Amino acid sequence: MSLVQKRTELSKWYLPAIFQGLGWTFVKMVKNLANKKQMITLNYPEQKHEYSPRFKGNHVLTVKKDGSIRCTACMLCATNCPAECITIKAAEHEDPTVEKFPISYEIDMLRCVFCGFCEEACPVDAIRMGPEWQRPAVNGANFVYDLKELAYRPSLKGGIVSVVDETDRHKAGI
Amino acid sequence: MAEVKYLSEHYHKPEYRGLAGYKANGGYAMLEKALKMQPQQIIDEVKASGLRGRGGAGFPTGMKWGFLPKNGEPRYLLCNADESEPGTFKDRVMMEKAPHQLIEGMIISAYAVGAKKAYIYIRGEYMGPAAILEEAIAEAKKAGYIGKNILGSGVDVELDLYLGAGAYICGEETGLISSLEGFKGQPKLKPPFPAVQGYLKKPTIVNNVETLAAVVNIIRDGGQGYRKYGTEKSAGTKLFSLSGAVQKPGTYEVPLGYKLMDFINNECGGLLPGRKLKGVIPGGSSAPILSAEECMDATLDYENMAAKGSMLGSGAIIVIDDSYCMVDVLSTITHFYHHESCGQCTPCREGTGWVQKIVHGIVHGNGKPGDVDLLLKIADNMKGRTICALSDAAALPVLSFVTKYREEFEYFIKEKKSKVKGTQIYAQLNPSEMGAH
Amino acid sequence: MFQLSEEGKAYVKSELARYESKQSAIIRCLYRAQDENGGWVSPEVIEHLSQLMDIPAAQIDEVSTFYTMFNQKPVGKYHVQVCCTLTCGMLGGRELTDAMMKEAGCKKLGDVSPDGLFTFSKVECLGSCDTAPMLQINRDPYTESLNTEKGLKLVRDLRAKGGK
Amino acid sequence: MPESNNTAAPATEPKMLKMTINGKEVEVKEGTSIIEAYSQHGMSIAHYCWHPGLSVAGVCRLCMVEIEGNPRLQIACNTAVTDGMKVNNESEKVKDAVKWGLDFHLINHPLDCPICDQAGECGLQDQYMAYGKYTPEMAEKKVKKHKVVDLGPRVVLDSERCILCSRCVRFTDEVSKTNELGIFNRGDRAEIGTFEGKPLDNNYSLNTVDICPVGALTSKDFRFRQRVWFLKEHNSICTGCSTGCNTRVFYNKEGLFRIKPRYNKDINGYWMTDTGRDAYKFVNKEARLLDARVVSNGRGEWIAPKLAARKAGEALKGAGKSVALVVTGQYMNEEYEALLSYFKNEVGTDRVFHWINNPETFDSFDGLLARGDKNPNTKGLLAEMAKQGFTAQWRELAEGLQTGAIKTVVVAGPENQAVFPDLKAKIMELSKASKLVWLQAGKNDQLEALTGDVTLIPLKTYVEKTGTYVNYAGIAQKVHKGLTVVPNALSLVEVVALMKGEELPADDTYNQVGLGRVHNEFTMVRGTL
Repeated sequence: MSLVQKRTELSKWYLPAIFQGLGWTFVKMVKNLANKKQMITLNYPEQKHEYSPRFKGNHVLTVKKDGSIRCTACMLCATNCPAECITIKAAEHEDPTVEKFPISYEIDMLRCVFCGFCEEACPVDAIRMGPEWQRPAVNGANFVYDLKELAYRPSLKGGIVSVVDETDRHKAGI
Repeated sequence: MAEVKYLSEHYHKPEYRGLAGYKANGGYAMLEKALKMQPQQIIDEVKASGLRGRGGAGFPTGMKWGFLPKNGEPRYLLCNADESEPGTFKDRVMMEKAPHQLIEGMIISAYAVGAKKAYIYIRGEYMGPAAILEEAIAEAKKAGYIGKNILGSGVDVELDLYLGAGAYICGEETGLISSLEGFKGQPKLKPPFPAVQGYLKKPTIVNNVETLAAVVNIIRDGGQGYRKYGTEKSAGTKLFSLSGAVQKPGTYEVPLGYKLMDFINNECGGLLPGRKLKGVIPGGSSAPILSAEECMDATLDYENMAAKGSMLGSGAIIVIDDSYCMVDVLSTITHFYHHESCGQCTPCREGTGWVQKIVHGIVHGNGKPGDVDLLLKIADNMKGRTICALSDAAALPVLSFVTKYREEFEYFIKEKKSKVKGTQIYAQLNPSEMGAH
Repeated sequence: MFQLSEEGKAYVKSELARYESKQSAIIRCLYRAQDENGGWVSPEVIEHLSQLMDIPAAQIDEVSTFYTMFNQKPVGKYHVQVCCTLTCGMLGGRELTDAMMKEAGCKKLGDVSPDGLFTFSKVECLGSCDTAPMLQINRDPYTESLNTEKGLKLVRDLRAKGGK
Repeated sequence: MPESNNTAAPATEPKMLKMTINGKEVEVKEGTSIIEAYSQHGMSIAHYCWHPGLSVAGVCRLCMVEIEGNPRLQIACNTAVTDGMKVNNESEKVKDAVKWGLDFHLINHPLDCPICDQAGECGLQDQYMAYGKYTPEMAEKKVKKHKVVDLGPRVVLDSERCILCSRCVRFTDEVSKTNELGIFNRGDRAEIGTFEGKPLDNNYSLNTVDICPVGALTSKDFRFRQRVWFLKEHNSICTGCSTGCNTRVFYNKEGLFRIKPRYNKDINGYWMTDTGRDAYKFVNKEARLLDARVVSNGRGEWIAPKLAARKAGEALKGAGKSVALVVTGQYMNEEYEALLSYFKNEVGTDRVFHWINNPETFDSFDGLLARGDKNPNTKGLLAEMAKQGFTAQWRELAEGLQTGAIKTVVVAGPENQAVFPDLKAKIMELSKASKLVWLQAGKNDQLEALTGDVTLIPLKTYVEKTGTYVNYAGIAQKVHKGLTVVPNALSLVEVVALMKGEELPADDTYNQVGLGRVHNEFTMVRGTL
């Protein structure tokens, strides 16, 4: 919201407004020096801002208990994605109880708007929006994350296990 | 009114099974008399007698024969000896004791409806009666009662025996016809009804063993003579198969209209000592159960049973006393229908499976509070939604058991054990684990 | 490869001509083939019948898997079928089966006992509820009015008779 | 017999019956069932086992309707219409019945939608949207059956998804008459299947995949390749053989994915052959000639097709009898008209030869749809050749090449190379000519390896151009341009115009295939810095 102030006589002289601003900054500087802990500046990268668990950062493809990819390549995330940045290629799995799995799963991070629609659309909790988001890369091509990157990158330490696991569901007979 | 030996007059004589013994006791005389009459005369006689189908539906036989179209198409007469309704064993007794009575009845009926070919469809498990019938047919053929130009009357009727292979569904008219044609015994769509287009798409009449046997006596005593037993609307006598918690279970022939309780206490020696009546299934497992109070004034005829909300059905009376747990009884019935559903129509194929799983769930102590109402809803939505009446037959016991013995079901769900002490619980069997078949 | 005996083939020929349509003979030919194949209908049996009767194999297989009296698994010499529906079930058909199975050494229904003599099946109503509980062995006439010890005695007699 | 003015309506004119469907007054022929009346008037009614091309089974029990004066709900597929019948399937009672009927279908149905190919066009999903319960009451164990059963070379079965509507069994009994499929066992253990030794392997097996309302039968060729809601549909004609079955071609930015039949009463009914369904493979980019190729004195280079056509035109102008034209029956009437009149008038040759691909099995017919003549427009070509008066026999071409009388050979080659067994031999034979101009849609390594004076010009396939095919029975069917797979391919009409030296109107490349953004181009470009 912008406050449009009437032009006063004093503001015409330009310098007083400058010094008013500098004064305000000077006051803040003295306060901070006096009380370092209150300072809101973070010394990045040693101190990082704590985001809420709901933070929507880089995607994570979850895995089953046995470590294999949980996604069944049902294309619902690719359908629901407004930026159309998910490309999946499905293939036949030799185990008849699994039947279908993604042979390639790519998200184009530069196109992704991090809206989380894919997370909502996924019926089996195969994709989630993780906490990390600061992942630099040298050129554009590296921003297209593939299956290995999304599910087994080092920071995931072997893959996040999905909450919806097929094997229990099959055993329960549902 | 008490037990009467009208059809089963000579059943106690062992020689009655052979051709000679049968003829000695007045056998095949009625055939000669019938062959001299006009076919329409015989049909009128049967109509006048008020004979109703003894297999289960109780449809007036005369009217059923009247549905046959008058075109010159060849037609068939089939005898439904499939008898797989739990609790029913009267046809087996008739076929073992008096095969020729059935043969004579069939030849007369075939002549009446103008059928050149007649088949007896007998269930696969009845190997004993089948052998007896096979032998009787051979004897009758040799004696000239079956085949071309019977007794010189110019009428020719071929009679043959067809063996089933174990399917309750083949007791249903069109299921029997499909099985006779060599396919799976799955009922056919109606319309067209069998009387118009049945076996091999030709007009077909399907009658129960007892109905056809009764035709012999109708010819002997005439339509009015047949009415000396039974009530005005349910004429004649009927063979009842008594089983369950009675002293002397067995097959008894009583006139229709006979009081149920007198029948149980007099002929069948009453309940086992120290037991109290809990309910009676009057007409085979598909008939809704009558609670103890309803049995007191029930009489064995089609109208009274219908008034009580049940059916006379195949006349299989199963007496249940207080030592039975109703949930366990229902679990065997639902298991039977789930095993016997032919799987053609979805409501019956899936509905019987669902109902069986719920009831077995209750019996094994993992029933859920909403199960009782769910059972009623499923059963209600299975009725009247399929090609044949098996879905209704599966739904009716569930509806009657759950409404009339609701507290036993709710007790079982809450307490996880039966209200009746000492009920043995058995492993849940789904049909594919029942054995070698 | 399963082959019917000569009389078997003659029987099938006569059955084919007996009824109006060829398919009607399937049930009796399956009975005959099952008896000659040691009590169960194997895919070879169906293949052989299909060639012999010139009926598509799928139709014969449909009929054999639809009806309960054609066994889909090998069975012992005595295929004991105990009725467990309604009245028989209430009057102890199920205890009888469990007791006889333990005696004959079959763990599960449909298994062949170690000595190859017995297979147990629970079947639906056999139409003899007045003499409950009762059973049928293979396709012979019924054995009726049993109780647990009569059942055990039956198993021992059969084992003695069949054991030789 | 004098013409008697019989008053009775002639036997062929069926009596029309009046009935009301959901309050709308309609008229139907006598003997139609209620469900046919519904489909004829475009009214929606839930059904699975009824199919207009098959017999009535009446087992899914969903097409319940309420008939006035009849207390019980009747199934619409088996109840015939009587005069003045009032039918309604929107009342509460019917909706509840269908809701429960659908629920009975779903209680043993597996939760396979994520991995099922039929998702998006599945009968259960559609009806669930309309009649679903949304509060499932089934908490018991579902019946477990066989998954991923190999029924035959082209069809995969999943028994758990099957709702036992018996459409496929009726299809193999009534249409393909091969009786491979049957329903085995009984009750809810029943399963569709084939007998061990006899797989589902006839030329119409993929029709069972079309008519299967659920994902029980899936096609191996299309398995997991694309989700159906990513595909667009285009009505076309199958060019696999001369029957000319009406088809629907499914495509999107990555190319064509599958072909399904489209109902046409007098040509193919509801069905289509399996070989016809492969008629999309030669249209996709990877099987196509993308650019023109000119080989002169040993050096071959890829140039723009328009330029190559103009150059070939100059070489042919007024060449007279030394030019021979070889034509296959794979093109459209309009193309033949342009091509043959150009060769007759401008080039002035009468050496036009009709290349028949399989002479021995040319007139075979399998009794249902598949014809031996594998070209969609043989009739059109023969008519055009007769009109232009070309009667050259094939041996004249061989002699001409021998004696050198024929210097240049122009070939309108096969669009669908799979049905030309003698293609290799013909290429060897025709490459003897001093100058060869080969017009073809599909890529062919042997052609590209030819030395000597060869010009290859890429052509459009049947989905990329508008024209008419004439099938074996002489029925002309118009095909419209649905998409562009190879942007700079030409149709024969365009080639002839270029050969005459005319300019082409700008071709609108709508539905362009192949430009699909597999990756974000922007990042790719920056990637090279």
